[in-house]
Amino acid sequence: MEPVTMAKAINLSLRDALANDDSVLIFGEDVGTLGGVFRITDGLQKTFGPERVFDTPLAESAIIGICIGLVLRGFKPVPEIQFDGFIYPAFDQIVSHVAKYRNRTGVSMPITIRVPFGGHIGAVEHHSESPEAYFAHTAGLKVVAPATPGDAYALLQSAIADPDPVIFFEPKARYYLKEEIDTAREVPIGRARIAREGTGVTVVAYGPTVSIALDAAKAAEKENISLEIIDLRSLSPLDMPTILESLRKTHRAIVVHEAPVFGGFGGEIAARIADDGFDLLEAPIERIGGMDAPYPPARYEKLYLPDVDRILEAADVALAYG
Amino acid sequence: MEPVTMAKAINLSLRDALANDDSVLIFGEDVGTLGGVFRITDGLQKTFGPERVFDTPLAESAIIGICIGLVLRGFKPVPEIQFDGFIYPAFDQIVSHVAKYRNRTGVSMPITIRVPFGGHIGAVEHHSESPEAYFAHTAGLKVVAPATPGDAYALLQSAIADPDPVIFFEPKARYYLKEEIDTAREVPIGRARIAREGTGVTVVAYGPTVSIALDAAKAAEKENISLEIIDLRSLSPLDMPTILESLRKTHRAIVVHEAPVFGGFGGEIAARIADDGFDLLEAPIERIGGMDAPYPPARYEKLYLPDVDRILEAADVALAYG
Amino acid sequence: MADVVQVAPADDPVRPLFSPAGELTAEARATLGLSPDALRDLYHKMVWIRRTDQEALNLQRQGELGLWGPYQGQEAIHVGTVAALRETDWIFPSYREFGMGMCRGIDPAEMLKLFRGVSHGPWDPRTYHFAPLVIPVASQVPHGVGFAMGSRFKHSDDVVLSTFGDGATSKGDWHEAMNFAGVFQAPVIFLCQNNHWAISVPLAKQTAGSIAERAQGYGFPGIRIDGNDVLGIFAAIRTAAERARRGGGPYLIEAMTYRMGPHTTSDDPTRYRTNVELERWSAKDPIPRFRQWLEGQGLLDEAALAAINREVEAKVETMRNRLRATTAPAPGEAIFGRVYQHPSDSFLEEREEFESSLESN
Amino acid sequence: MADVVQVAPADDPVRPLFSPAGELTAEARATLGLSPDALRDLYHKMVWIRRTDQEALNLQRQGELGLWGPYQGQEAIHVGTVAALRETDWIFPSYREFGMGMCRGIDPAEMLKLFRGVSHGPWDPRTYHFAPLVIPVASQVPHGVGFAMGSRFKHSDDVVLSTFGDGATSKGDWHEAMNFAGVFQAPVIFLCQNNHWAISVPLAKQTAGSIAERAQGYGFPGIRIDGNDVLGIFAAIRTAAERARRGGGPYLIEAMTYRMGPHTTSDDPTRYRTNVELERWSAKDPIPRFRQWLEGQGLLDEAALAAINREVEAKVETMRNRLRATTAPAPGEAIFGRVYQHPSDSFLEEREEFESSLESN
Ligand SMILES: Cc1ncc(C[n+]2csc(CCOP(=O)(O)OP(=O)(O)O)c2C)c(N)n1
Ligand SMILES: Cc1ncc(C[n+]2csc(CCOP(=O)(O)OP(=O)(O)O)c2C)c(N)n1
Ligand SMILES: [Mg+2]
Ligand SMILES: [Mg+2]
Repeated sequence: MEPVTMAKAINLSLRDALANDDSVLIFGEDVGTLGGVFRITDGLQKTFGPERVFDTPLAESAIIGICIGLVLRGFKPVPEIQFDGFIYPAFDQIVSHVAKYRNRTGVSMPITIRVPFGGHIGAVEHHSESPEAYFAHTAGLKVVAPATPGDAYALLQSAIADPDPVIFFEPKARYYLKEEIDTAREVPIGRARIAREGTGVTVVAYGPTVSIALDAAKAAEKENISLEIIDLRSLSPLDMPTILESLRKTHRAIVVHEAPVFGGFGGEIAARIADDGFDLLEAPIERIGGMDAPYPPARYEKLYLPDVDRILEAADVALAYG
Repeated sequence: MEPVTMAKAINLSLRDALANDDSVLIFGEDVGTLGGVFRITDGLQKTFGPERVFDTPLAESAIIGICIGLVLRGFKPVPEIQFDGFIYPAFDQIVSHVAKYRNRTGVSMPITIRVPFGGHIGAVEHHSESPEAYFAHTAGLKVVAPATPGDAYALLQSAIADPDPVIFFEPKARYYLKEEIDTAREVPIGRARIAREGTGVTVVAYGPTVSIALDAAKAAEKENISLEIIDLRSLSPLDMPTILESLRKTHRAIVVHEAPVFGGFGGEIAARIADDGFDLLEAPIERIGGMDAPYPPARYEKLYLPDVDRILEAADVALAYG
Repeated sequence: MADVVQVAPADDPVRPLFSPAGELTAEARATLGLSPDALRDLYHKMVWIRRTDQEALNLQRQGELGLWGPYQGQEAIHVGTVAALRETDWIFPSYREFGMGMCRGIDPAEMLKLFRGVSHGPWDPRTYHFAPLVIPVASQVPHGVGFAMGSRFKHSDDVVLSTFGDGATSKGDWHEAMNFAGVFQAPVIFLCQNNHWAISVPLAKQTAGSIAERAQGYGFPGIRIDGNDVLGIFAAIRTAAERARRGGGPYLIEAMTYRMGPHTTSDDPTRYRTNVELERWSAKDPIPRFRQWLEGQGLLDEAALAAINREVEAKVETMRNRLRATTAPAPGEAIFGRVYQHPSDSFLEEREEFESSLESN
Repeated sequence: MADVVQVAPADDPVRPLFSPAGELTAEARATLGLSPDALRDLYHKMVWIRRTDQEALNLQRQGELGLWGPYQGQEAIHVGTVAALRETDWIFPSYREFGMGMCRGIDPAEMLKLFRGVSHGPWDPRTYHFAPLVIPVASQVPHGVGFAMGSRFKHSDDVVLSTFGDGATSKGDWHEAMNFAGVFQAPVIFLCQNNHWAISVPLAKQTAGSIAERAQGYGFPGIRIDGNDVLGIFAAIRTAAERARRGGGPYLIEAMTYRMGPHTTSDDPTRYRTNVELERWSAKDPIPRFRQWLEGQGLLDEAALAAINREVEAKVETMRNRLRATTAPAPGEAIFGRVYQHPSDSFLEEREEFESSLESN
């Protein structure tokens, strides 16, 4: 297969899901005629018709709320939230219902909520949020974030096939990453991958920060520093065995995400490493993330977000420790 | 002064705020005529009239949304959200506006959102949530939770006087805790307190888990185990100096909250201790919290929530470590 | 501008059945087509669910239930609604529709587990086409609309009954759901049980407008009717449901009634309302009203009444006994058992640890 | 039932000014009391904000702005609205009201900082009584209502103008805010700029009902009017504002207009709409329409037109130069400077670390 962008890989994954399972429905703001503001749903309405791929009124809470009823009626809804910053109006439906409905009734809730997330796209306010920690903390949900086109394809297949609700975070700044993908490869939810092997320091990343971590690893190599990059793929459940396995080699860890560090999901990762890996750790875990301030105007986003330099510095500190 | 309950202490604090500052407004569902479902606002409408203490329609997003306009018009809103589980519909207004409006405009946002939170009250679903991690992770907010009547009085005074937005979590299961209070004592936001001195293990708690931690300390004493109990009072900002100070004595820490552990605020605390206190720590930090499942039916809440036994076990493990 | 002016559909078969004041017309009442048995059954069910409500109050006082939310005064709505629907039509209730659930055949002793604090949802919604009681106000309204949209996609003629209180109409979710229903022409009947109070907040402080009239703004009709007349409810719901089945789209029914009891057993209504109001509404109590009507029609005599009361007492007795005998699931199952269909290893480990810690204590 | 039936207030001074189709009547137009200068100024402002819109589009293409959201076609609303209000009346805009901000006296070069990516809100709302542009759709509507409630509490006769698009009316926040306004009789004018599109979603898919008619459901009047007639907008807003000042409560104005450009510079409207529609609306373009009217009244001749164009070009030139010369705050200030009035020590430390890391690089 030709190399495809992540945007295209997600489009293909949706297309295959629609083709293989009549109960899959795709809807949201501008996903039909327009094919989505990022063209992720491009052409799907044309192929599958307006009863399976449709535009909704502008109302995120209802977009998620109707999913519950659609599931009870036998559908598998795959709604899109247009941007990360517009998932908040749907927070109650997600936390009070999507996450809890099975616990309440015994009825499984195969709902996959797609959310383009993260910064680095030069956008205005509310278009560059990283709200994953809110959902990872919400029992009843599964939360995933692919970093590559191939994983995006496969992970979305797993999410849609999963009988439980999944928040599917798409690193929108990586929509144009390209690679050849193998649509037969399976990526189960809950399994991290080693994006690059290394021996010096473990770098835990997900979504948009994976490629930054990989860039850092390349740069570090020149200084004879070896970084092992873990791409979590799944935040909840979290694949601790893979992280600890890496730690057994490196004894040092860095966690990188775009969200502000304070109270962010990096805290969970670091706390778990520091607990389960207490005897393995030879240096404090550095958490690298957005500043503890609201996402800034676009001009400043590069300074606000993690970058290669901050990872390299953290690696130096970790390696020099003790 | 006679000993007063926490409920009464909060009532007094609101009363004093209304009396001392004409710009303070109190509103929410059932806070006026009824005086609140927990009677926290009892009698306030009678004293201050229905333009300063008033009932609103049943709409949490608007209850928070109007605060922005009221602030621009010169008021200091102190809205009540009736129960923890009903703050989610207001999530967008809190995260997208209350937290970010000053950053956007330069106009300070003195808004204090009161939220009774936590379990142990034998209630039906959605009445026992501990959503503090969602807000602690939101830059632009301050998040506090008193554990005693005196602190509730004083911390609420600080919150209302603060020019920045504060989420004020009230441990509703402790509304009937009683003590003498000193209304002249000041409790600044951002300052933890040592609720009980000890030397063996540091237990970090806040809100409803402080008294459980204190009970555990009493029980531990009988076994010659000395627990130092830190009552955070303020989650964001977090008083790390006080925690580290304690750790210098104990070298061991336990974190206790009611929220599910996974992705909870305990992760931030543990990650920070494991980082700033890396060389002090002699045992892994145990996090004790609610199970990683939605809040269960009332019959099961005692088993779901932290209790004295789980704290004691964790202390044993920490002390036996290494 | 005329190019975009839209008006509520002219097709409104419900309105002709009612007087402008919302009373079922004598003519419509005479042509409902309900058999004497069916009419008596409506009465029987109203008595049954009221007695059950009273019993639940007692059980709460005795500590058998943690909480109870009485629906006294709203029985005509509960009973008339279920009777007017097909069994395969789904009902999406709020939290006060215990009586509706009973009419749908759910064992009240099982349902009470919710208020006993042993289950968040003690029945399978798919068995009874009765969604769980939902506590966050108005949040269930989009669920029903989603179901109804799905019915359309499946070309099914099942309709949805979505019910909520007057307070619920202030919520954003209510509005979003109403608007979706209009846009997607979803076969859903919205039933507002306007009982004049949302805990302590009276209708006049809840909204300055008319709830029924709001329907027009969403492109479908609405009507305000007497909610204490079981036959009026029956007629309105059945007619609106038939219209929806035919593809006529949504309908909003605002049924005016009164919450005769406290909001829940935690509430003290003497703090915010007067007895005068209660007395005024007692005069419109749906049960004696319907009894008198049945008696007037010669459909109910003393013997029949006594038989109904005996039967109801027996059912209530059974419920009480069954409730006391109901079992609660084991803690591990209750806390962890239904969260995920495909739980992760770490989740299962947490459950195991939890269960073994219980054993060791 | 009659005890609770509420109807929209009979007091509606706006409706008599308009034909049923939403056109300002000739009589009302003749009695607006605007001087020739004031009328010419309306025209001048419309030309100015349109030229500025075009220039911003250019600047975006040149890379000077990250994004631009054109308001071409909606100038009558922007200009007429501000002219009809007092300076102390607050405006709570959505994100497309750049022209309103200009009419309120905010330097467009400063305002453009938002679209240039150097500021989230480059003016102090208190200086211009003009709240920040707000991006989450409809989320600003409760803000305006809160302000208006506060005006009432302060016994001030300042009113609030809350504006939003057709898409915004689907959001829960819009509904909750409308309902609050009705209950608290807040002095607020709701102005829906119904430009027929919400990105790619046409009005008919946004709602099946009438937006203007929804007002009744909240207990106040609403009207749908021609949004491309600056004098109609002026008359409606001024009259509704006077009513609100007198304590008459909220009013909803649905102004029918058309978004002639793309949603933003990121959008490609050819994917979802036809040129035919655009051409139809071009015929109703508010600027030539008003020019013809002014010419017909003998209030505008070639010389005056040329003078206006010259003046506008000069202003646009100034804006362009000023924009290129505007400075951006230092990163530490931009990221951390306005988050808290009372930042914590740890927050200040983070800022310091950030700033010193910048210096060291
Ligand atoms: C979102 C939300 N906010 C607040 C509450 C607390 N609460 C429970 S019932 C109720 C009043 C509901 O009134 P109404 O909709 O009229 O229904 P009724 O109780 O009269 O049947 C309130 C405020 C809640 N359950 N959900
Ligand atoms: C809550 C929210 N959801 C989605 C978006 C993305 N979005 C921006 S504008 C827009 C359409 C708004 O349409 P309308 O209200 O008619 O205003 P217009 O753009 O026509 O002026 C959408 C969907 C947003 N900004 N906020
Ligand atoms: Mg009610
Ligand atoms: Mg629009």
